[in-house]
Amino acid sequence: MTICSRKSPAGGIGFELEEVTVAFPGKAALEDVSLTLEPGSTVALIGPSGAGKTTLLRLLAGALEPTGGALRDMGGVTRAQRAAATGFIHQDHALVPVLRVLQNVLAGRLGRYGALRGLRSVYFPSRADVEAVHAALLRVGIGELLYRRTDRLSGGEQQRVAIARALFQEPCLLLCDEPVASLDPARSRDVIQLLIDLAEERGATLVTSVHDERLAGRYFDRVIGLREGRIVLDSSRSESGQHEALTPAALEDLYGIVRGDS
Amino acid sequence: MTICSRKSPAGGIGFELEEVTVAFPGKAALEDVSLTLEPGSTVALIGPSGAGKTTLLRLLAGALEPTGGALRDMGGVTRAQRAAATGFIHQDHALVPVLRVLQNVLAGRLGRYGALRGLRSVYFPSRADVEAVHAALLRVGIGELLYRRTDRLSGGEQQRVAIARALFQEPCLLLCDEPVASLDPARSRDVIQLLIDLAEERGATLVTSVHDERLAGRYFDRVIGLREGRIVLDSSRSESGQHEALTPAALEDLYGIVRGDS
Amino acid sequence: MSAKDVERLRRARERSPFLRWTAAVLAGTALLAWVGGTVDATDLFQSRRADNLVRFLSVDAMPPAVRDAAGAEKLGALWAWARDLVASRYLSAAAATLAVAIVAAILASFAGACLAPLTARSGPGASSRPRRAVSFLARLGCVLCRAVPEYMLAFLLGALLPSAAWACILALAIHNGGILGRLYGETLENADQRAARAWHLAGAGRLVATVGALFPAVLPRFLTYFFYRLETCVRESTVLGMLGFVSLGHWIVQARAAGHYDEMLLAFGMGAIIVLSADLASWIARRAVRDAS
Amino acid sequence: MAIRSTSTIDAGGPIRRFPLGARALTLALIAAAGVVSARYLGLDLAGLWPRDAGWNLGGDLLGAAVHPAFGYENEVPPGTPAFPWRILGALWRTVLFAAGAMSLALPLGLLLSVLASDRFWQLRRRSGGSPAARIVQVAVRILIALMRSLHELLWAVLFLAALGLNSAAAVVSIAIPFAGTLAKVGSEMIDETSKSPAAALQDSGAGRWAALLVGVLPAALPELLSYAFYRFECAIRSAAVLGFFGYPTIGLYVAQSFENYQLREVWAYLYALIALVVLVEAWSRGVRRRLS
Amino acid sequence: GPPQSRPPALRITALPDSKTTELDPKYRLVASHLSEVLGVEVEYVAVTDYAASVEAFKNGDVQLAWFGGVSGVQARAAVPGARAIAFGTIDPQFRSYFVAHQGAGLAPRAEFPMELAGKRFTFGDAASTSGRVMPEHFLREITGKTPEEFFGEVNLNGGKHAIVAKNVEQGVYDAGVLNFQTYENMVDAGELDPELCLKIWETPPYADYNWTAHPDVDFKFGKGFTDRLQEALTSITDPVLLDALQRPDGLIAAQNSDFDRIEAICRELGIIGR
Ligand SMILES: Nc1ncnc2c1ncn2[C@@H]1O[C@H](COP(=O)(O)OP(=O)(O)OP(=O)(O)O)[C@@H](O)[C@H]1O
Ligand SMILES: Nc1ncnc2c1ncn2[C@@H]1O[C@H](COP(=O)(O)OP(=O)(O)OP(=O)(O)O)[C@@H](O)[C@H]1O
Ligand SMILES: [Mg+2]
Ligand SMILES: [Mg+2]
Ligand SMILES: O=P([O-])([O-])[O-]
Repeated sequence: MTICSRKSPAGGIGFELEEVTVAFPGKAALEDVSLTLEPGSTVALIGPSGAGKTTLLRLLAGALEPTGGALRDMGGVTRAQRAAATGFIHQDHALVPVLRVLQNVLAGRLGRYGALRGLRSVYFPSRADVEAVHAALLRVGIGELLYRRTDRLSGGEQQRVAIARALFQEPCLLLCDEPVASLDPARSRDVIQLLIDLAEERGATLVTSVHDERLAGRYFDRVIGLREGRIVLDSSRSESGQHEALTPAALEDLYGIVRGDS
Repeated sequence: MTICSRKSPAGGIGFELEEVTVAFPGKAALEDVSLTLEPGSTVALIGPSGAGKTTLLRLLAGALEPTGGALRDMGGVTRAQRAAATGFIHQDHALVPVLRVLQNVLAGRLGRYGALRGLRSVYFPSRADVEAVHAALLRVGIGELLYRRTDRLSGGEQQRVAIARALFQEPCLLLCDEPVASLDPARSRDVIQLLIDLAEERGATLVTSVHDERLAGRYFDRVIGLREGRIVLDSSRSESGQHEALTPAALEDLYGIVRGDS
Repeated sequence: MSAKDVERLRRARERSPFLRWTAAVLAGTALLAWVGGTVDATDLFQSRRADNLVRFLSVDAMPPAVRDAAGAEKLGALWAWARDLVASRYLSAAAATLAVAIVAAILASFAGACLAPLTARSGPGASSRPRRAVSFLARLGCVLCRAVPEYMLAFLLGALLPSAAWACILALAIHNGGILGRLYGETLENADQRAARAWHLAGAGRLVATVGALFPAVLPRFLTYFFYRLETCVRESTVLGMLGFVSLGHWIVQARAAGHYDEMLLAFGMGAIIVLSADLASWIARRAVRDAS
Repeated sequence: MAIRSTSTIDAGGPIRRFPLGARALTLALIAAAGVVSARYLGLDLAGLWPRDAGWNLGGDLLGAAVHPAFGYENEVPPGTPAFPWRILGALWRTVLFAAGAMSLALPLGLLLSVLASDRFWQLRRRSGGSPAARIVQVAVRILIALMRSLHELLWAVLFLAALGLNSAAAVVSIAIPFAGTLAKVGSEMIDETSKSPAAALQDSGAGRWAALLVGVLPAALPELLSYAFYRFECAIRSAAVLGFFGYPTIGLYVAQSFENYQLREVWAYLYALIALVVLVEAWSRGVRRRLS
Repeated sequence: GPPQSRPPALRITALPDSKTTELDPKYRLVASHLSEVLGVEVEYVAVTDYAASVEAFKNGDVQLAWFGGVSGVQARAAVPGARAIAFGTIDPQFRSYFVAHQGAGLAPRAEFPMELAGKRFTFGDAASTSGRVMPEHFLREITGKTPEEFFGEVNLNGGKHAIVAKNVEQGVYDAGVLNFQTYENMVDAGELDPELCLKIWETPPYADYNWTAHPDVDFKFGKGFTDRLQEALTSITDPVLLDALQRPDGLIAAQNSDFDRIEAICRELGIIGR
């Protein structure tokens, strides 16, 4: 059953970008990006460091406004509805350091409730909520850390708390900024698989930046390559289930490695 | 020419750990770790998240004291000499956010100078120092960020500033905590190669935690696997240049993936 | 199954009885203050108090010239009254008050910045034994300096020194030096230590690591505290009117003694203007520093 | 072997901007203000040398400091509590005045610090830049500044003249500037917390108040509470000084003994006050350690 | 507690012109005597400075107060219907002493010592009759100058009379002025060395201290209570009580018009009736 269908209030979130530019003082992080993201698709963003992946994700999350061009989201939901249905796993995790893991995960559902109910749900959670949080933590392998202070965790543990928060939120648009950077390969694969399963189960749209193009090609329907703020690669899974456009030459070009020069 | 030879003042830094334990309140991050690290060797630490990699690196850096067991460093240098010769690339980069990239890199050499000269070298650098910093930044591919404010950089750019700082420091012991977590695979390989070259060129000891066991096996003399604070894998490069102990079964055991467990 | 696990984890969670007791003791003390008879809040709500307030505002605080002026001229009379007082007395008194506060705050800040790396217990290399002893002594010094209220210090120093201005400055500088030593030290302690530790681990001396990696990061906070103490010094030099040097405090005492509450309030207002200006300066300075590279 | 860099700069070129500009300028301006002030006051170092008569008093004071009183120096009227009890009673009342003041200042200061912070108004996204929001914020900041602009003793003087003798007014006169200071420092602490947690909550639809109370305040709270605890220590000192105005805190007895030239009693009271402050300081450290 | 639960108490205060620790037991004694004679509860309220005593009277916190000349005038000007009811036999002829430190090179004399000009000088409390207002009045009358003009560096708020005496004795100031009675009491008690703190000039006499009653007392305790108060005060003969009142020779009835001259001086100096 796909929960995030076009008929659901916040369901089926997709985007149309038309020549979108995001310029910071002295630096254009995205330039003339045109792109259509179908609701329910799973998309990987790859590209060298500084290419604009984080910037694109923040744009989709509504955390940034384009400085040029047009961004439209498909589906007639309000901004608030969309936000409540958007899960964002940030590159720096964006956790509240002094709170317990439990509270940080519970905070994922704040968008659904009004202020009072939301606060109650974070600071005086129901037994059912605590168990749901525990379940989300178990899925990313850190069930034991439920009551630990978040700033005492290792890098990878913090990253998984951020992922658990997004799982707990049950979003229809899931944006992940290098969600597995601090994880070992086996756990990385599992987490990516988890995100894909979640998206498919719910019919959610998933956009993830990853550094490992093999992970991208193996798990995602669509792989978009960014370089210096521009799209230089856009590959969809073919009938055979392969990403034929992800050739070594294309990747060489994307990452722009020219050995030996300075 | 190996600069960091046993004869040089801070050269040839190695360690002997004897049943070392590091316990935090409620959690032992390292337990009964016994290990000899030869001066001049290149060592990769691998293992699942929370295994104790960061803790071991901090121990070697002298940032933590063992709560049990004994840690000896080989070579008769003073603590200050050793510190000046130790470069540490932190998992969270440990940069001063409000300073420029230039200053953050210059800080790498503070250990060599007295107080006044050190401060002068950071805030009023000589032309030669600025050029050396620029060269270090060029080696990691971010030469043009020389005068940017560090907190305005992308994740990968910040990571490379931290690496450049360690390069600029010209250390004899180089400790790197997931130095390529925020980098794409191509850049990751290059950075690891850079670190290896640097270590070999100078005769420095290199200890690096990495998540990608293929990177570890390909570039490092020795690969140590940690799990739940204990060493479960210790592989040295064989005559043939291969890590024969890094079998799929050993890795499976190390990362200990059992889906659905807690 | 999960419920059991959750319950086990909940039982094992880190908790601090110390903090709970602190909260309980403080709440209990505050409650006792209000209901125990030491502080009588009900008396504040007698009708007599309201009458007094009305009288104070309409009679005591009303400059005679304004009271006597006809409707439209009241504003002009108020302006003339204030201008004359400010020009003849309060402007120079305010300048003296500000000058005392500035000198005192600078001396205090200098002392505090020197003490801070000593008092901070978590700076690079802080765990060594001699370092802990130094830290303890520095803290003790700070506590002694600031435990005696500046009002009492000024009282004592005023009897010792020939220069009332110096007595005032020293009293403020000693007291505030103790406070800044602690606040600066605490800022260093709470500051993100990673960068400084990284420098120190890279071999930089403690001083260099502190000054180089920590001070730039904490400078805005240091400036916050400096200006906050400057303000405090202005406020305090305003009340130190008993030393016989012509500050705003002097005129406040004179006006109150003569029952000229209108003049007293004007002097209060002058003091408030200086404090507000210090606030503005603080805001500008911190913005400049924070936005600077 | 290196990674391609997209552009190069003239590495040997001059550093275009003085890296310390605004900092150096600010510090230089402060130093200049100090020099001008010292000139204006005509300060010279000779003024730091005690006058002849000062040496006598100074000697007496130091002598008394070494031998603080353990009982009353002179005969006291019958019914006066024993000296240690008087000290303890005075300290206890000092603490009560301070606790009463903080119980008003803390909630008020917390509320005002939120309303004065940039971070709170940024949480409103759309209306954050609206003139109405700006007006409220500026009004709150002015209110805070006004509360702080008068010393607690001056508030006490004002209440004494305008309302009359009343212990609650004395407590309120400490609470007003303290709430102002808490609000000011608190708003700065709130503004210095990391932006990303609250931003992340809002990205996922959390409202302004929820983002504030879950994403912002918890991060600022440990530092804020440890600062508030330090202010409690300051409130104790202020309550002590209120004794100079006749309230039954320890300052009253310091003033009386000084007036009677019973310097050894003065020191006994001062040492008691110092001991109290040191105790609160140790307590405060414990609190801070556990909060951070 | 709530005010209505207790019968009304007569609250009295006294100008803190000398050591508060000494005033406290004395006025408690006075309070208990008045309570006995008048049959109402009498409570002594301590205040710490002159202005505070006037404020307490104005704000209705006390109904009967022992004021100085000036503070009495201020209090009665602020509270219409307030009455001066008693003063000591010496109070109509009160004086101030100008005193100088031994080393200041000043000698006693009959006329105003003009060589005080430029000396470091301290007055008493800014609202004191004998420590500030009358000396300043005479100074202005004789020299035609304000204190600042005449002395240069001058402490206009030197505190209680005893502190002025001590400061001059120790040489913190070259000279000062205080209540003659305090000076003589301190010398008699051996608390002040008249050689070190030399009396150099005595002002002409003027009316000073007085007991002043608030008009509230007649409302609170019944018509004619003010007169009963006056009677109770002037009929005291017990030497212990008179000593507590600091008027060993006894109290006599007073009325507002006894202070007409000082009221005129206050008016002239802008202290009242601005
Ligand atoms: N200050 C601390 N207090 C309590 N527990 C801690 C503290 N620091 C680390 N730990 C715990 O110790 C364990 C080891 O941490 P460490 O940071 O060494 O892991 P790691 O191998 O670096 O993991 P990662 O790959 O996720 O960074 C973790 O479970 C962590 O939660
Ligand atoms: N606030 C800012 N001000 C100025 N420049 C910025 C700012 N944020 C990002 N940039 C610049 O924009 C570019 C793109 O940044 P972005 O964070 O999107 O890169 P990224 O693809 O996520 O890189 P990484 O993989 O290293 O995280 C970078 O060069 C960065 O320096
Ligand atoms: Mg990024
Ligand atoms: Mg780690
Ligand atoms: O009692 P005095 O007003 O004369 O000081």
